[in-house]
Amino acid sequence: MTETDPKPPVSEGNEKAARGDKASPGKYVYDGRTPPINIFLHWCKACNICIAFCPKKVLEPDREGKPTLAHPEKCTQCAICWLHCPDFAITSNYK
Amino acid sequence: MTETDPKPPVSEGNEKAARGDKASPGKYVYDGRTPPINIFLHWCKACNICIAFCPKKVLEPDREGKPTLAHPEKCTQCAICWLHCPDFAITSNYK
Amino acid sequence: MTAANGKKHGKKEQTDRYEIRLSGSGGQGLILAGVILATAIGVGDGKNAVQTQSYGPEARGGASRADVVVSEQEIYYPKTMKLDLLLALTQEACDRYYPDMKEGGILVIDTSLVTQVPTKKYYGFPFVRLAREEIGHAMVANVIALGAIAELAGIVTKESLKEAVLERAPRGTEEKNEKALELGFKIAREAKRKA
Amino acid sequence: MTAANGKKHGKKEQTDRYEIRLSGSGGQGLILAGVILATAIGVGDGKNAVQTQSYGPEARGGASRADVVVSEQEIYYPKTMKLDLLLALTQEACDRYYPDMKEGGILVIDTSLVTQVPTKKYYGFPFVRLAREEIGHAMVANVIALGAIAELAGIVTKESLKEAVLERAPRGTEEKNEKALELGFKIAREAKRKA
Amino acid sequence: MKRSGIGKARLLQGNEACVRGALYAGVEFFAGYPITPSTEVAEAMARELPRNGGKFIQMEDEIASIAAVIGASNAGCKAMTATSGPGYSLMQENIGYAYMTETPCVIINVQRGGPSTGLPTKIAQSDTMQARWGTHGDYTAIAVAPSTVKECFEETVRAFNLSERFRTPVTVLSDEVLGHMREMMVIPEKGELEVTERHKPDVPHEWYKHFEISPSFVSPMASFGEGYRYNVTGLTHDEDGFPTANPIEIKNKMEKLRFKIERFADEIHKIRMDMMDDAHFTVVSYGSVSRAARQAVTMARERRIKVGAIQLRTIWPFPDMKLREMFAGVRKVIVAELNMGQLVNEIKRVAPRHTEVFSLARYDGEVMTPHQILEKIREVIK
Amino acid sequence: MKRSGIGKARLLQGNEACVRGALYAGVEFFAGYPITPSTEVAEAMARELPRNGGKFIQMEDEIASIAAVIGASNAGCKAMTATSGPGYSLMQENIGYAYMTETPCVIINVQRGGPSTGLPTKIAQSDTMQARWGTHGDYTAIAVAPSTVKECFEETVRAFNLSERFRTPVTVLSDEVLGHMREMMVIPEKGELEVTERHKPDVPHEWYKHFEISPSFVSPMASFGEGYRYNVTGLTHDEDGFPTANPIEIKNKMEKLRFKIERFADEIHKIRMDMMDDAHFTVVSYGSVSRAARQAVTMARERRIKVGAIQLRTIWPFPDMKLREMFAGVRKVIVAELNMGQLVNEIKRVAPRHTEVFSLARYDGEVMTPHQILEKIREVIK
Amino acid sequence: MMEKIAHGSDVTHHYLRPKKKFPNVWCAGCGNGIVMGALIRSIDRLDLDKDNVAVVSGIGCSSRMPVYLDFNTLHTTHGRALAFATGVKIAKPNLTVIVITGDGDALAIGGNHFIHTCRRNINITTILIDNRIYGMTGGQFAPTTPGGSFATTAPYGNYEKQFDVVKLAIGAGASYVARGTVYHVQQLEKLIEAGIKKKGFSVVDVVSNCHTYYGRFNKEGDAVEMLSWMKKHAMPIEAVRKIPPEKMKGKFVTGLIHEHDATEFTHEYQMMVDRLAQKEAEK
Amino acid sequence: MMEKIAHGSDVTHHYLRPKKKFPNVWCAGCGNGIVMGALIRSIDRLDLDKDNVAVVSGIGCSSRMPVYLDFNTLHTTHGRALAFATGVKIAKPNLTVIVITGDGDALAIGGNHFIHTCRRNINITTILIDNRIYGMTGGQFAPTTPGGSFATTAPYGNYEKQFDVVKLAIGAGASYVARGTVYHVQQLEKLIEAGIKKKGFSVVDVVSNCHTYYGRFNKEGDAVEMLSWMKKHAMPIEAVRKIPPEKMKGKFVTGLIHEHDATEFTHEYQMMVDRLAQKEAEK
Ligand SMILES: Cc1ncc(C[n+]2csc(CCOP(=O)(O)OP(=O)(O)O)c2C)c(N)n1
Ligand SMILES: Cc1ncc(C[n+]2csc(CCOP(=O)(O)OP(=O)(O)O)c2C)c(N)n1
Ligand code: SF4
Ligand code: SF4
Ligand code: SF4
Ligand code: SF4
Ligand code: SF4
Ligand code: SF4
Ligand SMILES: [Mg+2]
Ligand SMILES: [Mg+2]
Repeated sequence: MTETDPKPPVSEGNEKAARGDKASPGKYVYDGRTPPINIFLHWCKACNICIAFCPKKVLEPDREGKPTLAHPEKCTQCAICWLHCPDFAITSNYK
Repeated sequence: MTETDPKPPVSEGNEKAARGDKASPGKYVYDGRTPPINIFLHWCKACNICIAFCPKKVLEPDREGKPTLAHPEKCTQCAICWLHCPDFAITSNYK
Repeated sequence: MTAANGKKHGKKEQTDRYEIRLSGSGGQGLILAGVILATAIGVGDGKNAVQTQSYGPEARGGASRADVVVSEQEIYYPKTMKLDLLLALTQEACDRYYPDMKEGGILVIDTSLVTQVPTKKYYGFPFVRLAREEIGHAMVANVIALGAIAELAGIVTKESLKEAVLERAPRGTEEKNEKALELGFKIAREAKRKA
Repeated sequence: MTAANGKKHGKKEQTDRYEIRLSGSGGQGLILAGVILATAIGVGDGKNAVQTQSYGPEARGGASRADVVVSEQEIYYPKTMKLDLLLALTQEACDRYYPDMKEGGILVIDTSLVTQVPTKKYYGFPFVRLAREEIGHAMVANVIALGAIAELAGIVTKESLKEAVLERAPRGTEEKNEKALELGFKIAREAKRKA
Repeated sequence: MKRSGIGKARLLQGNEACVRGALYAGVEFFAGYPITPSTEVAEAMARELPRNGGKFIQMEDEIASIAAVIGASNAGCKAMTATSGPGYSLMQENIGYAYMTETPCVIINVQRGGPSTGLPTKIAQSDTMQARWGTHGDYTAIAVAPSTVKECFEETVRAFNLSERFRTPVTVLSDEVLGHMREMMVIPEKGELEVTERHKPDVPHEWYKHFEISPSFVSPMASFGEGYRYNVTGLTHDEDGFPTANPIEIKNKMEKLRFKIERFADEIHKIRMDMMDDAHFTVVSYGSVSRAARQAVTMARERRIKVGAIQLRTIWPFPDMKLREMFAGVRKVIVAELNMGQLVNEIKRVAPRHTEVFSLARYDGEVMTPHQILEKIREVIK
Repeated sequence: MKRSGIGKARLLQGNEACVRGALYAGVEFFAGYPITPSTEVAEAMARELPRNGGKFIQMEDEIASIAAVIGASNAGCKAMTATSGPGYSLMQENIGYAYMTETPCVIINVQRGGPSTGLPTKIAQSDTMQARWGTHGDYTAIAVAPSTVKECFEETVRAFNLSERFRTPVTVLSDEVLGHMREMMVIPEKGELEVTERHKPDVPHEWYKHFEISPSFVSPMASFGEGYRYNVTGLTHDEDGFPTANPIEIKNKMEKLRFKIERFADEIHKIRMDMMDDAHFTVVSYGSVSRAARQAVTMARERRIKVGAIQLRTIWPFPDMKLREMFAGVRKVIVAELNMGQLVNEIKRVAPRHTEVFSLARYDGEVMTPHQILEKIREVIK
Repeated sequence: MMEKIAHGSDVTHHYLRPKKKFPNVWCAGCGNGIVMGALIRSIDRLDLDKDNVAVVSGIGCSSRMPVYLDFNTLHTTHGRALAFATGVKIAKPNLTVIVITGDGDALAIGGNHFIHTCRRNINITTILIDNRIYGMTGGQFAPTTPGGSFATTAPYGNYEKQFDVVKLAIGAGASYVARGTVYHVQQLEKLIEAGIKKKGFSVVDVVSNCHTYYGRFNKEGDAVEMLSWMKKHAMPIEAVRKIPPEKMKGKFVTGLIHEHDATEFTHEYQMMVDRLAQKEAEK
Repeated sequence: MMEKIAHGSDVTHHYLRPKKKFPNVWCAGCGNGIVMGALIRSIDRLDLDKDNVAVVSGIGCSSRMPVYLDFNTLHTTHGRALAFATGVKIAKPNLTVIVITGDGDALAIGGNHFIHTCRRNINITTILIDNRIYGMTGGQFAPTTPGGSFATTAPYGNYEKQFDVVKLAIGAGASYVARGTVYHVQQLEKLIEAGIKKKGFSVVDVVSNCHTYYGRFNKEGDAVEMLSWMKKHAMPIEAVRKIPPEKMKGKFVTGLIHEHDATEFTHEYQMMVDRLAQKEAEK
């Protein structure tokens, strides 16, 4: 537990970068209106995974522990939240 | 099948030698009367193993294929015959 | 072979049968409450008590339910038939189980969670709020409820219930549990007086 | 539902039922002989034939036995009841199965292996010796025996038997097998004449 | 699939005849694990299937065998296995899965003496009740029992037909003597016997319900890879195949499993009667005992005893009504079985009041002889 | 072995009561594999046995569990396992081995809905017939069925006693509701209930026959490591335990398996009657349904219906004679079961002519209610 | 395609059952859902026709997965998924057969089918969700539960030894053996994808969290804590190969650990059939 | 002692059943009898009390052995010997428990118990008579039957892959894995002896001959020819370690191939019980 994070080659940072895609589509910038991600509260079970692992602290829990978009502007579309959501409750709006 | 016999360290030659027993009890010599080994014909199934593997060709098959002591004088009490008999049909007389 | 024919035929049996349901959602400690109640009645007061509960996906998900049947006599049918008392800690539980009540049965609800009560005759207490605010420990709402039920139904002695609660209380929480139970007795006593 | 009630009741059925046992020791090819015989009767002559045999440790060890039941009609009971013909290639087989014979049944033995015959009425042939000496192939003793049986029992046509033998003969041994069969016919014919 | 050796009289072993029957019925998949006295079925399948466009696999055990069979059946194959007592016991859990998932498959049980390892090379008919009650839970079983090599062929064909028609596992109860016996039979020409094909859905896949409750209770069955993408589960499920805890859906499912068979029991029953027209006494039997019974009855008729023989070719569902009718004029019934008395209990249950039921049970690993039955007939009619 | 918690009233789950009963009876070995709704038995055993000088092991599956239990029993331990439908099906082959080798052991089957995976958390009584006929071959089974938590305790003790006395596996048929229900019971003091110990041989080892055919048919049983060095095999064997193919020895063995139990059936039967003295109608039931039946009968008596209740605490061997006697004055019998009608067939078989038998079957995963039974009573008496 | 995968929404709707039974039965935060996501994305990347994919499972929390997936799905009996799947694959070799199983399902009751399927090298991809416990039945120890851990049937600490799934699979002859975690989802996706592509038997051992039982009994916390533990202690095989063994203490290897080439079972069968046909033709 | 072993006669009479059922059921020349001889001599060398030895087997020709042996003998159901033996051993840890099994019994139907017993490292010695066929049922292929070989269920040549027993046992965690042959009887005797001595699970894989089926179907001749083949192709591990791998072509390794130290199962259980007792005493 004391050893350092071995930094696995995937699953962190921008997904496309992790895949080594050649064409880099440029950084995502929040347009101030469209939320970067959608959260289907009905499917969400408030497990806290998305909130805990969002590297930019975009998400914060509501009273029931479900994620709310507290800082949409910080989102980088890194995909960590939706790839880890066990309940398919997050999708991205970045087209 | 064409390669040479790897000579496993045991199971061939005099058993005691194979075990590396320090006290060598000297060579067995047939006294001309007591047969070196006993064959219980009733248990013998004529599988031919003892006959085929006796290094001294002491044994020969009878009409039914069961071993007879054709050359008792050649026996060295090497134990191969009785150790391999699947039917416990051979015991040694060498005390 | 055993013949249990001793009892007179036709005799009305189990007129003292009393059926309780504790209902709400998982995590509210209702199964434990049911076990405590049954223990108090059975081990403490020496009556018969049977506790049953719902298993299955239902149990893993949201809803939770514990039933207790009490009687001086042998309890034949172990499940509830018509409830003498229903404790409902969620709206869903209240809606679902209210029809299972006997006429004249006692309905006890948590006023902070059950907002639409299907009858006017009921006892309402804010168990969860009380637990948080008065005892400082949200987890003892079930114990406050137990205290209230004991007072209202009168099928268990307070001593036995206290003993049973304390036996099950995690170490270090004994005092809070005792306080919660007393609070339950008190609020119900007051409510009864008012009623 | 099928009703096989067509046949008249009380009619004596299977008066033509004929039961044969080929017995001896494992390795004498008796099961194969049984199969050949049944095939000849069934496929060749178009009668009904059932072949059964002994399984189990008995079968793996020394003894070997094949039974054939023959009839023009449906064969109800497939096992033998009372043998019409017994072929015994070992003393043990002869001792064991002689009591299963019908009165007046035909006993056929190998004279070189069966030395104590329990009756005076029997046909004896040195099958194994004949096979070795006349045909030059010890393995065809069973075929010589089949030939003899065919001649003695008259329940199979020679043509069918020949065909069945040749069908089963390993490639290259057809001639020897045919010779063996003919030898069987011949020795039995002679014996019958003498008897 | 190519088929070989049709239409010619040949000497066949009972076990081989099952294989021929299966090929005739269109078997495409066999998975099994060797066990005496059923092994010849697997061995013949290993020879025949690869030459006939089918698949043979020897699995690691009987549990895996029946599992693979059920898997293959869901993938669209007519599929079967063969085994004997110990293997049949091991298969029970997954046979239950086949009942629940309504998966057609055929299991040939070549019976030997039990319980346990028992008597591997000796005859018995002691898995009769197990064929009805062997796995846990409720269901309705189909089991058929041949008595001749020809019937081995026919009953295997019938087992496939019933299995495909009712979407249910079917057991063929053979036995050691029958399995190993060689007898003449002519393999029927194509078309001579009915061959039932699986009833396929004709609705678009969005409408398809794999476990639809139709009037006949038997629903059409799509296969994997045919575009229907249904779910199959051993949990009690709704018509779509999704697990349910709803009492009404549960009840519907259970009744479907039962009535899809019971409603058509008449068409499943198959009974052979010999000399029953005027019989006051009858010998009821099944499997290879029926042959001894026929012989015994013939012998008794020679002695002017009015006895007939009833052979049950369908054991399960049990022909309650049919037998009750047949017993109308029958005073005494002997039930001859190679076990300690199994089916006799069913007959006692269904026999009308005027009919006395006697058990003739043999359980020493030997066959039932005509004389033994004859003796019992004489004893009983006294 | 140390025993804890005796003599004090306590609230126990049915599954826990089985464990307490087993400890009371002297259980020394448990092997099992978790399965709903029996898992609490294994869990309590895992807690209790290591503290009470016993051995607990969780095996890789149910087949291995019953195998280990039989192994331990032959090594001298009172041994048991617990499971539910799918596991019970898997155990069948080795349960047959226990019958054949006359190895005492106890199997608790906490029933759930079937067939197959079915309804893991819902009640059923649908393994009733399987407990009699689940494994291949012939044998005589013992199965008992409690209806209360106290009876869970008592029937487990009795199962051990019967098992040790008759050298045979015994099944306790519990169910999901009973297993999970909590109820008051006082654990009896030592000596209050009879505890049967294994009958050990007292002859020198050369004289010892592990499968001796004695007058009672039950032979004394030595254990591994006690100097007797006997052979145990699932092949049909002679008195010494060596495989046999001799028809007489086979017959003797088979009859031993049967008569060692049937001859003492009277002592195995256990039936509770409520309000049967003057009853013209009766409700026969077992397991937790009996509680609803008693309630219903009480309710019917209030309506002056002369109905009584019969609870079978012994299911197998089936109490043919006893029931026939009890039915002497009974015109109509309702058999209430949580299955599609299993034991009702047995009752039909044994019911005297004047007694009509009706089935009240429920199979939707829910309990049988007193009202449902009451309704059936009213329907039937019309 | 990449876009679609990255965004997930349409993938979800395409591969989950039309009558979606969501929220699913699993506990909040259970890794099973994460694996399901990785699976559908890998299938999507491979562009497989849904009609030609069969997903087979046994019994367990993990084995509930097929119910949600819009393929040909077979939810079988406990431990037997691989045997059923073998039947499916042999019957229709053109189907892509994927088995979802748990550590109890595959390695306890199903151990025999596991090793035999490895041995046969039949083209089935097995995703073994390894949460080191029997989740479905409420937390009994599994053959993978670490020694000393607590479980309802190991109330005094587990005294049994464990299988190393990877070693076992290799020992039994599997031709593709990989390990992933539910934290490292994208690695997992790729391991599954490569497993499906592999012509032969492939095992992807997925370290997952059952915080409800294993986590709770062993004070390993909730889903987040357990995923964090994976993040910390997983070591990709490429890295492992470069460091001295003592640095591996407390870590576990992930990635494609073993691969070899061997003829596939259904292919061998077909070759046998072809040889036979040729022989008959020659006659 | 050495003398006695060498001469065999009194050993035979001491360890075979008083009511000897000889000649035994096996075919003339079957290796099972040779293994039985090696077993009793190794037990004799260890000077074990017959009353404290339990021999457990499954079903198969090989598994018939216990019937002849004057110990506590348990001839169980097919494939389950190790599970029964586990019960015996745990119930009475002081018994020396030996399991006799065949390649079908242990590795086909019994594979799961085999790997789990390896994993648990329970002190049982398993003698696996590996004749590469199902002998008892008349010659169907086993999971050890070489590819291309013929068997009644492989009439066109076996297209399945094989287990390497040694690799499988090691992969599953066995702490002692050896291989002998029925030709090299004295090596076998020693391997069995050391296996019994080992505190933990030990497997002795014995290459044996079923000339009746395997030999006949595959033109490998009678017992003598098959034993000669073993003589030629066995290579002791000590020698193997010295030669380059290519020299191993066509050969197979014999001797003690793997051994490691690990706590034994019944010992671990007892430690758990002792810890518990201590805790209760401390209260
Ligand atoms: C034959 C049988 N035995 C036991 C069970 C009970 N059972 C269901 S799931 C399970 C264990 C599941 O463990 P695992 O495969 O690891 O799945 P998880 O729930 O942990 O995902 C058990 C023992 C069963 N359904 N069937
Ligand atoms: C449950 C079950 N399935 C199958 C059999 C049939 N059977 C008996 S022994 C055997 C194979 C034995 O092979 P192996 O263990 O290698 O022993 P061998 O005879 O070769 O020594 C089989 C399949 C059985 N007795 N029980
Ligand atoms: S996409 Fe990445 S940055 Fe944006 S909310 Fe999700 S986890 Fe946070
Ligand atoms: S990961 Fe999914 S289920 Fe968990 S809190 Fe976030 S949105 Fe909800
Ligand atoms: S002891 Fe050796 S030399 Fe003597 S007969 Fe036997 S094998 Fe031949
Ligand atoms: S080895 Fe034994 S059985 Fe074989 S021939 Fe020699 S004495 Fe006879
Ligand atoms: S019990 Fe464990 S494995 Fe099952 S759903 Fe919950 S967290 Fe997942
Ligand atoms: S069949 Fe094979 S294994 Fe069996 S006894 Fe004969 S030679 Fe030995
Ligand atoms: Mg798990
Ligand atoms: Mg073998």
